[in-house]
Amino acid sequence: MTEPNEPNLISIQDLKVYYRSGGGLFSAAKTVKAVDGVSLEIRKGETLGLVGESGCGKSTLGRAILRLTEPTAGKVIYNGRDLASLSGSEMREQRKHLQMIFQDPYASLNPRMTVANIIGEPLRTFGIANGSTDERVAELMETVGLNPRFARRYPHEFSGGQRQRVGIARALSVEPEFIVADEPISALDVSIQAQIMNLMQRLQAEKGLTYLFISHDLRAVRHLSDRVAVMYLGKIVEVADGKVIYDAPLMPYTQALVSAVPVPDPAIEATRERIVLAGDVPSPIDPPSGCHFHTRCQFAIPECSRVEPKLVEIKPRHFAACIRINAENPDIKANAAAGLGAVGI
Amino acid sequence: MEEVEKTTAGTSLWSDAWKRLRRNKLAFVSLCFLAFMVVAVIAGPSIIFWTTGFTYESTPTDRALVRAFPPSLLHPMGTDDQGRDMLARVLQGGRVSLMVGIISTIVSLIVGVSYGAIAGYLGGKIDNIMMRIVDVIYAIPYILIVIVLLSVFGGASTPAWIKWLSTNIGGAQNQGLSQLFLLFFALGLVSWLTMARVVRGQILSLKNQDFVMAARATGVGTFGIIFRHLIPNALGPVVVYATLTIPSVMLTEAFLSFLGLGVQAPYASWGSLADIGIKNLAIYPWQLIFPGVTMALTLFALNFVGDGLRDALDPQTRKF
Amino acid sequence: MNENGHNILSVDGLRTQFATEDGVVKAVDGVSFELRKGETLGIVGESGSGKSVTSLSIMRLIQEPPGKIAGGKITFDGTDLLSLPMNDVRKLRGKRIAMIFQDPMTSLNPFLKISTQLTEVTRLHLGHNAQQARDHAIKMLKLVGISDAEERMDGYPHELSGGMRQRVMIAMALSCDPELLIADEPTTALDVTIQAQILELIKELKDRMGTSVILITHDLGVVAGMTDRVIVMYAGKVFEIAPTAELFKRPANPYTRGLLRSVPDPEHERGVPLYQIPGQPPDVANLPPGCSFAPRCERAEDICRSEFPPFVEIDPGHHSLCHFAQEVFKEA
Amino acid sequence: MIPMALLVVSLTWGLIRIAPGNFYSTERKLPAAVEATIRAKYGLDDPWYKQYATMMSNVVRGDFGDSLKYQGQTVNEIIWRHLPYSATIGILAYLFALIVGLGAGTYAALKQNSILDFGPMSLAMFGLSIPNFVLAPVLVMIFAFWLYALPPARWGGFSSLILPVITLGAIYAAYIARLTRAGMLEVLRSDFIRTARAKGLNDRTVLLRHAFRGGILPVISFTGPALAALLAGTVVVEKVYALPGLGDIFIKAVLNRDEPLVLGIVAFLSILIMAFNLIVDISYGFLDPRIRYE
Amino acid sequence: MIKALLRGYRIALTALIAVGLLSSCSTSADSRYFGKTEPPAENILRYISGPEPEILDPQISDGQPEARIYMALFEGLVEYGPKDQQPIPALAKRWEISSKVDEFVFHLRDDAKWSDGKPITARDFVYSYRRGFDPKTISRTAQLGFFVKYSEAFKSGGVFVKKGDSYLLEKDFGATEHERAPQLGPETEHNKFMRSASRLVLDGDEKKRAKALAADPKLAEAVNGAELVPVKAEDIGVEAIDDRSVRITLRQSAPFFLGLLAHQFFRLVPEHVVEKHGKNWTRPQNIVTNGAFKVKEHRPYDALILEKDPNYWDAANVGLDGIHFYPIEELSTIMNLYKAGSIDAMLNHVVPSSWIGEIRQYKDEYLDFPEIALAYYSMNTQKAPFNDIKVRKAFIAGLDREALSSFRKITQPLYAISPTGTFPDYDKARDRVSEELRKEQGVAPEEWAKKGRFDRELAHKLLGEAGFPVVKKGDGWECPTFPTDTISITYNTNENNRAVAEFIQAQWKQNLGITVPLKTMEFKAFLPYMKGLEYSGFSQFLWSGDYMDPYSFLSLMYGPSNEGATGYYDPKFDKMLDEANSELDPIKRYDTLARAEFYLLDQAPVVPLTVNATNWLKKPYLKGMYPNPGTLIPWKFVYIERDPAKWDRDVSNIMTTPDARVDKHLADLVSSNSK
Repeated sequence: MTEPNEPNLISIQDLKVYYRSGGGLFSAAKTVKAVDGVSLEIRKGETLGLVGESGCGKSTLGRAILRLTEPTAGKVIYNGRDLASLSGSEMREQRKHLQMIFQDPYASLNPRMTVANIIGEPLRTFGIANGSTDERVAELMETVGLNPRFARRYPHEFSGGQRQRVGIARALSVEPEFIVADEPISALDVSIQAQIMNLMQRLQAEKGLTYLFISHDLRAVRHLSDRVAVMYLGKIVEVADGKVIYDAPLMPYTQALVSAVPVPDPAIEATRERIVLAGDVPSPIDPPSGCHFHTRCQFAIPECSRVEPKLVEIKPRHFAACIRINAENPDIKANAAAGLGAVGI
Repeated sequence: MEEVEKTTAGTSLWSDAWKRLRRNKLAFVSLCFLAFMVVAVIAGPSIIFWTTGFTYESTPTDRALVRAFPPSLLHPMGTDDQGRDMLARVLQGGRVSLMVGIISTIVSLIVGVSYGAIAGYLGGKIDNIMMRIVDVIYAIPYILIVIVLLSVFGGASTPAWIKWLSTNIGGAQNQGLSQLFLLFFALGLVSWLTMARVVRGQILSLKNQDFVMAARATGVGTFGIIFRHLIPNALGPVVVYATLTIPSVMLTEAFLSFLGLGVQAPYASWGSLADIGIKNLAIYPWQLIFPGVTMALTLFALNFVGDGLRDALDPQTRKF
Repeated sequence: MNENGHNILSVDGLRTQFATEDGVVKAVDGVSFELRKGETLGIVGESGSGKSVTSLSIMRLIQEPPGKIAGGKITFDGTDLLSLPMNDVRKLRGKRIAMIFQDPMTSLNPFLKISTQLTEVTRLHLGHNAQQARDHAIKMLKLVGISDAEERMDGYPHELSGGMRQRVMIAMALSCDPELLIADEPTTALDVTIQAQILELIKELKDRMGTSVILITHDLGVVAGMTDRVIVMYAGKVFEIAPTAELFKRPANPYTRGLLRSVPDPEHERGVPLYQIPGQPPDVANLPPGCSFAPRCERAEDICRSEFPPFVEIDPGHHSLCHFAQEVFKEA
Repeated sequence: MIPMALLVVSLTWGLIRIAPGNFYSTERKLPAAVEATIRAKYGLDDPWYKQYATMMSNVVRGDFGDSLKYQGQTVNEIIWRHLPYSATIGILAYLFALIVGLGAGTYAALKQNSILDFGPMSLAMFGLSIPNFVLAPVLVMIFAFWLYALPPARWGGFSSLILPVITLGAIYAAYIARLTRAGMLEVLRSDFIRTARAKGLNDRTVLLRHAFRGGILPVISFTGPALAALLAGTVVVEKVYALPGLGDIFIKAVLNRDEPLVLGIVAFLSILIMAFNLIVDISYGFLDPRIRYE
Repeated sequence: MIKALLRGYRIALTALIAVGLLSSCSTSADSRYFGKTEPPAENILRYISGPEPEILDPQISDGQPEARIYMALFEGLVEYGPKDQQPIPALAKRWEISSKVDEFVFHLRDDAKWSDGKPITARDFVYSYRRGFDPKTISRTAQLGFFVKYSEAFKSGGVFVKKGDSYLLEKDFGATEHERAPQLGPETEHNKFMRSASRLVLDGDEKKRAKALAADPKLAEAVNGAELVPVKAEDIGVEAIDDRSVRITLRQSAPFFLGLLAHQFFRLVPEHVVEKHGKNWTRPQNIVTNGAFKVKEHRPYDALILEKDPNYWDAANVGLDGIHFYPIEELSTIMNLYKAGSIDAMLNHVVPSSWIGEIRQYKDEYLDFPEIALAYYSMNTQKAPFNDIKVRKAFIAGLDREALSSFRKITQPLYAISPTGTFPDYDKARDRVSEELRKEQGVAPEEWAKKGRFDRELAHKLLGEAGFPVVKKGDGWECPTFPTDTISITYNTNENNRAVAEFIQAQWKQNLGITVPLKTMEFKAFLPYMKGLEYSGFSQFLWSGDYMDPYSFLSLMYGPSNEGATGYYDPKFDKMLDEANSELDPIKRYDTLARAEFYLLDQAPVVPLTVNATNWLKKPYLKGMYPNPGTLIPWKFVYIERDPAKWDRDVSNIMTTPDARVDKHLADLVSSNSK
């Protein structure tokens, strides 16, 4: 799936994040498999979109890559080194290159620090403010479209969009190579979302950044991402180019996801046919056996509950994890109509 | 230029809270009252001494005057059994009580905040062990701790630094006062437990917030996270709790005075004055009324300020 | 759809204010609209635009103090809600006007069984006895697509997923067969797949029961598929009212237009910046003179900054609050 | 729980040993042979670790031995004999505090920021600001000597319980009132209360059915330590009203260095405190289904 | 200027108020009685007895509150007289005393019974005394009885030294043998043994004995190879001559010993119950008593309920049907209960000092009599600067004790070592000796009268001589070189102690310019601190006499490890006391004691402060209850008078006011002895 001329910036290999949940007075703790064996390559300079419903583990994956959540197993290769096995101080050193933007611009800024302090903190931490920190902060604020005059203000004096800009400026301050953007726009108003997306795109072009863009908003993901990975209950179920995912998804889950997104056009809305999935996302504490999606899948066959599908390249640069499709028969609908069973085992 | 300064210099949540506190009439009046009390107990005894020659410990030379007199122009709060001016004693007692409250609270702040923050941030087994220790100390009767502290460190074996404190801060070379300092210390040591719990709870809820994650993501170390990010944000409830600790420490001191373990004569505290006062309630009511009411009003004010601070610092009330 | 049906609700010049530390905030400032019987009306706006306050004002659920309905008239089926004694308002609430809220996680009482929360409405308004209420509740749960209704009845909200809870909320709201359902961002907190389920459900139930619906949302996509007419709100005011298709096709307000254009659509070329409305959402406590959108408006002129714009009817049933409504309308 | 109680006992033992003076320090000197008898009887000549081991092995078996001061009375006997007094007063005081506190707190929350809020709350604040050793004699003066309505002290009959219960309960009532008010206000702000109102329920139903359980949760978590403290008896009240409760006995035991009695009561109390916390945790689960054990 | 004006104003105003108050005091008694005054419905006394009794075993505990309870439950050979606390017949209806007061024979009543009906015999006494002196019995009062021959040896686990057939004798090793008076009663083996020369007693503990022997080679040699015979219970000087007679032999003359026999230590315990139930014998269900009352119910910390014992030999004359003892310590609570009429009387020292001015007006209720109890400040004579007698005397001279007692309201100033006003005969002896001494030293009478009194100039002079000159400073004095930071007034935590300490602190500051820091310690920490002489400067010292004799106080400084907590020891003083006790003529004895006292006073080991007063209240309908010097009330004389006309009036005369009932009862009892 990697093109030879675009080297991998980060390679995630069989990453697992399990944690224990609950464990009250009279009950044993249960293991939640938030990320369950994810392998992904992120190429230099691209935006990799990561979509999925809440609780599917996409945020955990993003954090685990940056070791903000300790991975249970697996590797995250960056610059030839496995991030997951670095010591604390070594990892801190790597944070210069790997940064994060958070979802909630209200919660991710320390309310007791001025904007200048927030943006300047990484600079001071790494001692990389050549010249004055203040100047660099002012520069960064200009870059993200904030008036440097407000450097001495506190986060609560800014609106949501502005705060998200502060968050971006903070991430940029150490000039990272790679940024995990964890739902950076979902808490913002519609009119502001566009601003932030544009800003992110501009910065990527200017600074050659690589993004892992995590969102549940397929429209935004499609708009921003070169490639998109779809996650369901801790596993990647489909990876493809952004446009392909939206226009020609292979997985029944992705198809449903795409179809569920409302289109702001009454004419289309009135005519298009939606796939309405039945039921809820099952709990990651006790996920369904086999293909996790089989409980909600209209194409499920008995094998689906037994066989755990592998992510395979069905079409060029298009990977999917479903036992009912293969390279020869990529269309599940057609396969179902034709009565094909588990072709992908 | 001025205008720009105004708009660019941010208002921190603290100054915001201060604004809100000032708008809370009850809390503000209480704050003024407290300020007045502080000034009164600091300057009051000297003023009384300068005008009338009374001090908290001076008994009249005339034997006939060694007795309790009701309030009069000369003795606005009357006198105690030894003919000592109650006003001077109440002010001196206020000095002790407020000092007990404030110093013990500071001790409990220092110990409790660091302990709670460390336990909360480190979490897991260490947290568990640290909190169990708190539970255990909690279950040890503090009266026993106070007795041991007072008797082991009091007297001949008083540690040098306590003697130094009492000489240099208390302004008197006096063993009685060093016992007073021991009392601060003892009360502080027994009141840090709840503080540690409060702080730990705060830290636990804060440490999962995104800004802490963000700080970690930008490479800030553990120390920086605890002291730059966690503690400043936990400080709101801590300050509130601290204002509420002062009254509770003062009440504890009063209780110890009731048991005879409080401050040493001739020093008085509001608690010890009230304790004497209640014994004389039926015959010399002023001996209870003045220290009692002063103490109750001060505690009242402290509680109101604590409440006001809580409202002022609570982000919940920020929304309409 | 129901062009000729009579109005079930009319809101006229509604003004709702909140006293805050920074002064009086006019959260809703002169909002007027009508809702026809059987119609679905969308109210779209960003946070702070006053859409939720409008719905709470209709329900008379504004907390007083600090809130206050300062003026206007709300007529529901001929009765003036604002002058109605509270007791009579209560008789309407939940019976003839029902409401569902944004966050099904917090809107259901976590301490009470679902059965309790469902049955208390019908016992109160329909005079059901315990058994009747229970049967009715089970029926309602089945209606909203909860298959194992009997078991769920005796559970607690936290045992349900978000989508299920929102279904319970809907069942509760529709228990007494209300004439008006106000859905305040009913799907914002839900995942897309669940959102699709819930929207389908509302649509289906509305058609089946003939309820009039006010659907409040910030998602233009939701409005597009669900509503007959749309109100666009900004800074406590109605900026535009139009039939849904009309609004999407020919918005007559620069704000509406900006909103529509800033949503990334599938045809949009990757790498090309999206259209973006400049500036920040308005601070309702501190609105500029003239048009409140003027500071962010690309076609604002001096008049916009000084004079409050008129609310003009551009087309039948299509109103817009703009000095240049005609021009914008024509540009589309 | 038990290991923690043992730890508490150990530390207490250490403290008593550190504290100067012991039970045998008396005004009169004892003849050497009598002292030797005593030392032999209580193993005081053994090295400290041996004494500690003996003490611990006895404590583990739940046998604290005899009180030193009240010779011939076992510690267990003393505790069980005086617990009922403390428990009666404590439970009644807590009931009183609950009724008054919940009532006043709820009422104040409903009338938030009105005079009807400030009234009870100021009273509550006042309750928190008066040491109970001041409150007690004032109550006695009013009810026993001005009104001649109630006995001034001693155990006996319901009327003798009224003043101690009020004195003891006042501060808790004040505390509960404040907790209730805060909890109620918190709950009344929540979304589900809005839902309940939107259903057309009247204020009373909203309050009692929907808000109350959530609103009193802070009161419940306060109940554990409060009840334990109350059951242990409050020294001041027992002293002032001359009630034969555990608290006063405990203080006297400490002052007398009656080591077995101190250890016994401390062990008992620490277990009591922990047990109450456990009960509170469990009852929390009953009140709040969200944290009922999964 | 302003200051001076204000001061003038202040003095004038204070004087005015003082006058106003004083005049109002006399008229403010609006009611005759303090609180509700109505005899209880039942014929039962409700009495506050102080702390909860440690145990109901009279031989174990030493507290006064317990002593009062034992007086209701147990009886010994004699009982304290209700008014003067002098011994009156109890189980012994008659006794003989040897001429040297070293041997007693008591004749028991025939009708005395235990509460379970078992008759009381002489054997019971032998058993009780042996039990009390047994080292296994942890009695805190046994040393009071050490006058009984060999009792100390037995209690201390001593040994006789037997060489061949005979024992080593004390007189052979330097001790003077007490010359015994002619024998009383029939001769027995035991009696012969008692009257034989005192045997030498060595420590039972091997190490200590070795130490003593090492110090005395002659003794060591004598003991070498001898057999060591432990002193047994049978060896002590108590003997049942027959069922009805008990003989007690003392090691020396002890003129006050008869009074000591009323002490709780000498009260009877029931052998048949003690042996059966062991340590549980005092439980309400087991206990058997022989006093006028028996235990009905015991609710510790709440009430000890006694009822009249019909088996008691004098039951017909017992005035009450029962007694409720309430164990309460909180003074204001006791006062409240009294005021509410819930109790009828209370133990001594209850009225808080600040109340006294008010309470004094209740003349029919308030009892304020000299007590056999006093207060000193001990000085640590081992530590500087108080190892200097001049410093000690300076502090004594610098304290105005008149002012102290007027401040305390209920005490008399004390200028001696033993209380004044409590032993009238001894007071006379003291006056005589004082005059003799004056003449011996040739001092003018007016000069002599000032001795030991408040004398500021003298104090300054003495301090100056000791190297601590006192200089004038403003209105007052200053003694800059005095090391105040190393000394303190140490007292145990108690409201009254605190007030006294504060007052004395103020006095010394005023008179000497020395502020002595105060230091309060909680009792159990205070005791070892004081007794171990860890304190420096002053230590509060309160003492109640155990028997009605000045020796009870003077013996505080007797012996090298005495109870006085001053570090003072002077063999010369000890010798003077020994001399006095071998004196049989009471007048001469008192004179010798007084000389010893004056000698001690001149050594100034303590600052005598005050003689205490009884200070308690009783309802006027309670009769037959007297404030004797130890407030030790023989309960059988107490009765409730329901006729207000016969109630006690003006109790300051209570000792002299006749009470037909009590007087007759007493006369009947005493007459049995003279028969």
